[in-house]
Amino acid sequence: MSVTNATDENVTVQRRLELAESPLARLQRMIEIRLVEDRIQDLFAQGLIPGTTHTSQGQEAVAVALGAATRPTDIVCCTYRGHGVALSLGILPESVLGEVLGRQIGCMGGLGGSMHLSDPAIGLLPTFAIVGAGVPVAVGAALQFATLKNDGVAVSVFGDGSTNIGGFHEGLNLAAVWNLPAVFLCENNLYGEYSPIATTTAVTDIALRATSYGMVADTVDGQDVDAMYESIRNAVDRARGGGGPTLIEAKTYRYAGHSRSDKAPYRPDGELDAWMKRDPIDFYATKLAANGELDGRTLDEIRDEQRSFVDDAAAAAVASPSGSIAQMFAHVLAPSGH
Amino acid sequence: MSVTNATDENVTVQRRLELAESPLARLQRMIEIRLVEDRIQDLFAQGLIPGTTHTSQGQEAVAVALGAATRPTDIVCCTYRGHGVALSLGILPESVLGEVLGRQIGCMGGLGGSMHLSDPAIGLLPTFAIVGAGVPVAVGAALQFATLKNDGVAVSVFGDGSTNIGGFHEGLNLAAVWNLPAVFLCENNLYGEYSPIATTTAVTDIALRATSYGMVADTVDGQDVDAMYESIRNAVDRARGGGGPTLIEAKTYRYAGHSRSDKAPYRPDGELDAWMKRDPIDFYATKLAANGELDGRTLDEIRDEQRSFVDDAAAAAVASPSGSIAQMFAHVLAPSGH
Amino acid sequence: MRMRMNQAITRAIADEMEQDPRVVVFGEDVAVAEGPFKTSEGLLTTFGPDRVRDTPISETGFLGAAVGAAMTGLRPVTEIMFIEFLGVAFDQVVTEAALMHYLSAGRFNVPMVVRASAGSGLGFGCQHSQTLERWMLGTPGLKLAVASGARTAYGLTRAAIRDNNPVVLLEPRALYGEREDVEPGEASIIELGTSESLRDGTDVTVVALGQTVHVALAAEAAASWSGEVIDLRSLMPWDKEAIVASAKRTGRLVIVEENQFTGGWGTEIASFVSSAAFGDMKAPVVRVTAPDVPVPFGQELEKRFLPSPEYVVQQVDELLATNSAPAPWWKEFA
Amino acid sequence: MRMRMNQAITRAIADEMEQDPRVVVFGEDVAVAEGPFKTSEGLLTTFGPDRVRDTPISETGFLGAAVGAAMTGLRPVTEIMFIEFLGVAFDQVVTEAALMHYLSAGRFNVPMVVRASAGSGLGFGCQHSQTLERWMLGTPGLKLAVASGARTAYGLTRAAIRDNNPVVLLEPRALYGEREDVEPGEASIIELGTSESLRDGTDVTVVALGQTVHVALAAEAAASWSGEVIDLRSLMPWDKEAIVASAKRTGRLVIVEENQFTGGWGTEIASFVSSAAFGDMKAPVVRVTAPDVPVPFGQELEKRFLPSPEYVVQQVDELLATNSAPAPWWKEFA
Ligand SMILES: Cc1ncc(C[n+]2csc(CCOP(=O)(O)OP(=O)(O)O)c2C)c(N)n1
Ligand SMILES: Cc1ncc(C[n+]2csc(CCOP(=O)(O)OP(=O)(O)O)c2C)c(N)n1
Ligand SMILES: [Mg+2]
Ligand SMILES: [Mg+2]
Repeated sequence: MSVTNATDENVTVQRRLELAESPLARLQRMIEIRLVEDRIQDLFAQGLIPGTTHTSQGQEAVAVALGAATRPTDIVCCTYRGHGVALSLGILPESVLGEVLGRQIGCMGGLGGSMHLSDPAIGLLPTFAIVGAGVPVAVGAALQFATLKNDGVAVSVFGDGSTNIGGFHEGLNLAAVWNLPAVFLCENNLYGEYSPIATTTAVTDIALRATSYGMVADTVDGQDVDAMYESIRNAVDRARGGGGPTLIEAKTYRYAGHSRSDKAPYRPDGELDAWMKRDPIDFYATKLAANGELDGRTLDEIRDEQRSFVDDAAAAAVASPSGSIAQMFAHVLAPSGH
Repeated sequence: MSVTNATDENVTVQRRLELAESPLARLQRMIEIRLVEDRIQDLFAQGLIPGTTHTSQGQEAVAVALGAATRPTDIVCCTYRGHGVALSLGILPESVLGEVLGRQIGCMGGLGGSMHLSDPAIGLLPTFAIVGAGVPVAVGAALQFATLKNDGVAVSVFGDGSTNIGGFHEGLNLAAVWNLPAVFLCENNLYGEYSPIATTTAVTDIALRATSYGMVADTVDGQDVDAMYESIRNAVDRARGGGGPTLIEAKTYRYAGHSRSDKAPYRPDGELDAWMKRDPIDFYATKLAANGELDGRTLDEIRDEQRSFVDDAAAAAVASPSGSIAQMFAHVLAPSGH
Repeated sequence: MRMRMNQAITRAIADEMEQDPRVVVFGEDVAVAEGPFKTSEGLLTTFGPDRVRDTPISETGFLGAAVGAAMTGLRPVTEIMFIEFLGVAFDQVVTEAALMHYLSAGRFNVPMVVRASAGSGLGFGCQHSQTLERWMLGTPGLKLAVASGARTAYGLTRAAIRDNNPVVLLEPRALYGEREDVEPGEASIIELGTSESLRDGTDVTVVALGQTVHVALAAEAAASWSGEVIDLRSLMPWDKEAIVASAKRTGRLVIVEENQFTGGWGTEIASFVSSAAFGDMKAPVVRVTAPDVPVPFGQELEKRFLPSPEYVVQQVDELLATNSAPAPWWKEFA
Repeated sequence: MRMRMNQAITRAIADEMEQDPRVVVFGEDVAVAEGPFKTSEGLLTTFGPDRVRDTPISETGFLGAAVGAAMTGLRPVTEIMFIEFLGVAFDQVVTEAALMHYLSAGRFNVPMVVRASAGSGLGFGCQHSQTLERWMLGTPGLKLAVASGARTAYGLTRAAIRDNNPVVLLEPRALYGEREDVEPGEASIIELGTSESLRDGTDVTVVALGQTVHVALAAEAAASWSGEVIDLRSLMPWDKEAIVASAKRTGRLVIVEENQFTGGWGTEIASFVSSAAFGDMKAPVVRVTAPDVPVPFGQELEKRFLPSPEYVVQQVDELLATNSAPAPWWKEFA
């Protein structure tokens, strides 16, 4: 595959639809996400990326299952840890890498940065940098679907730590009271920034919190892309059918620290290794290989394809110019009137 | 009883301690609260009270049980619907009426008004006019008790509608994570302003929400002062003993509208009557009479005593001058330094 | 047509809802109860429960929902009962709604309105009586307007609903029951960012906003001087051209504000005009404001908080007499 | 003693904790991880888990807890990681903490500190790079100060902890790693409300705050003119006497701000001084600020956002040459 123009909607939508159709595409996308996240860390090391970034190695199955189980016409509100979700929903690697680098090829022209990825073509609202802020916003997107009577679904993706903030509580209650087509997808990776979940959260099984909203809950192995797909698909179908919102807790893990500077000294010895033994990519590759669904290729061949794809994307991103001064002023206010 | 100087701490503390000792005092205080609330409505009708006010007729048992089950050295954070709680904790009727009227005899000199009653002598923080704001503040008072290692307890009093706001969620989680000596007392009177609970709240049994915080919960008949006393007393003892926080749901009802102008048209026919049949004052008076605990007096005699007490208080309040211009500037900032 | 300000607001919302099915209304007790201040009378009956909704007491929840609904195709009109309540949901307006257009490189719009009652005069105490323009003023991506009565409320409300940006609209609570002539219709829509000159005058320019517009008009009517009284109407954007031009013409600018002296909205106007009209000013810009104290409870004291017409007259008299800034009434107390 | 600003803050907190057992610290990752910006290194080890606590991601929860703890006997020092996060808990600071002393007729104090990192320059994007003094400015019952480096951070932090009122203390994030000489001890405590003159000068008064203090100093050093450079240090209260006196002396006032032009903290200063020194000003007050846009991501653009020393020099040169207000660099774009 060669790098495609980030502005071509069909390409991003196409990338999204692939996931619904083909298990192999899901494996490829998980590998792509892993490679892009690793690449972002390299680019940091080279001092090419300003500020901070939050990578999602280890959580690829959740992101890819989300892309596979939803439609480009659905709406997703994700967090600053959103590179994987953005790629899964269809955004091209050069748009993600370009944005993280602050280049014009980035999905918002390089003026947002790592924490703010977006593309209306596949329903991704600008990812949220304020913890919990995206939860009620997703409820609003669900309200729009319900009000305009089309069968869209809004998905809010957030972490375990975010379930301690007011916006989470208000958002879930509102979605339940109005019986809206919303799915609340919690990536429980056991830490909020540097704090282990038990030090900040009265219940470590987030799914329990559905009780406060009389909401259906599901707890899933976040490292198993098929299990995640099943769970999200059920919740999305229920929502589309008028069955109301669902809270899904994905038990997962982030391999890297919270953000670039974090070496994660707070993790108990062996915890990371234990989780890596259940790596979502290896796990799924083995499964597909066993079922002969690798399309005749070896895992290495697939990895190499993805690597060259991501290499080309990174090259295009690095080659792209930085945002222009005119851009600073371009989108502060929308043109008035209807 | 004659009207006593509102600035005399001993009197307010004494009024508080009476409740712990004598069932008759509890009955008298419930009657006092009812009469003060009725009086406030009269004064409104006479156009003597600016703004708005939120009365608590029907919820007297919750307020009086709270005063009886806690100590003057404990801390209470209550809401704008706080006249009853203020009186129960020991504040004199003339201080409450005076504040509602905006007179200098008021517990904050007449510059706060109906929604802001306070007295450090009996541990009442200024009552909160912003829904939910008092919940985390009570958690902070509990944190102080835990940190300074004395055996105080902080109680947060709030309504059913307040359990849909973020501060409730954040406050309960924080108290649970830090295992603080706090009691969360929800007065579930079935309405938040003009909205029936089911239209705004995903679960109508508020006690269910304790699940999100792994917190002990108790559901109580809010019209039975003895049952309320039992429940609050258990929670307070658990907190003092280091057993952590409790969520209590008092099933109760407000006889009047939400605030002065509200005629409560949203209530189904007969609902009010049904609740009045279980009036907390009549209920308790009958019980005490049966046990011969009315001290040889009839209920009418007791009512008359309280009425003259409240009459004197009202007279004193109305006679008191309005706040002075100097007061406007007196307490904006505290003197600096330790 | 004579109508109260709350009726004019209701009518403005209804007129927009008629024309545009994407316009929806939600907030606490705005549907069945038709609004704590009766600013949505009949809307539920006319437009139904899908478009007119009561919310839980969850300002972050329903303002966040407005952001998401606006970005995906609705045009929500939300109500914050008292502007102070925005404090529990501030992030959704100033950090989310205001920045989503920018953060999508212009590909998402956020056409939402946050209506809020504001101001003193009704005895609600210090946490329910402020105007708080200062909370929003300066936020990139946000618009901010303030009604001064039924007519401007109608025109600004319709303009706010049609705007493709988040707009905060403040409604002086004390004016909900006041009647004015309003001609419902397109012609009465008021472009955000424009001010209105209500009196011609030569000695001084008097800029007011919301409730103080009536204070300024009463003062001008009673005074010996002749002032150009301008209703600013919008704060973001605000009508720099008109205010600077008038200040240059009269050589004097007096700003009448309901808020405390420090950090009030008038500092933005005074700061800008003082520089833009530097050479043309005969006297320093004067801000007639409340003192730096919380809004007191109690009728007499609360009345003292809001500048009175008499006080404005006295301040301007002194300004004209001395061409230097008069001391505020509270000097002795501060 | 040479120390980085984050070390000076840690030291100031530790010095107060030593002296006063009521001082406690809490916030997100301030205990075990010793602060996202290492502003609490060693505090947990030294003072233990009762006095130094990590909180959930619950700004309303832990700021509300600070209010309750402060009212009942503790002196909490809380940390808001990025000042924007105050948006989810704004009510607890401006409506609860600030008004509880007043609402208890002076019988409760609220001695709490809200420390927050602020400002641009590190590439965090538009929701993590503002200074936002405007959110707090004007709130009765609240104090507000801004550190400009290790020395002022030490002095202001200790003063804030000792103050009996709620104090918001902004710390320019870009300066945490910068070293200055600090003499720990009582003598280095800086009274809130006082400014500091860092350079004498005759042609113009240059008032700066936080990160722009260094911009102003660099400009003055490079310029042909002689300016009195003043670090304002506190915004609530602010040092009216010193600033007005200096402006009267030089006849010119330039305010260097990190925030957007509209509604920035400089409007308060410019508005007040323009009137108070009206007769003595040779030229209009000039505010050198960022444009009215969100803080952009991307190194070059973000650098353009914050006024540079060169830009300040150019603006003052033009002011001195013309005695009228120069146009800002972004005029062509706005
Ligand atoms: C309101 C708010 N408070 C604090 C932060 C700083 N912060 C950013 S990410 C984060 C941790 C979030 O943890 P979690 O929700 O578990 O998501 P994860 O990072 O683990 O994916 C924190 C505290 C923020 N961005 N917004
Ligand atoms: C943040 C906030 N939102 C809205 C209000 C307006 N308001 C005051 S009381 C109230 C209803 C509260 O209901 P509930 O918690 O059940 O208490 P109750 O009045 O029934 O005792 C509302 C919506 C407020 N004061 N604060
Ligand atoms: Mg996490
Ligand atoms: Mg209720």
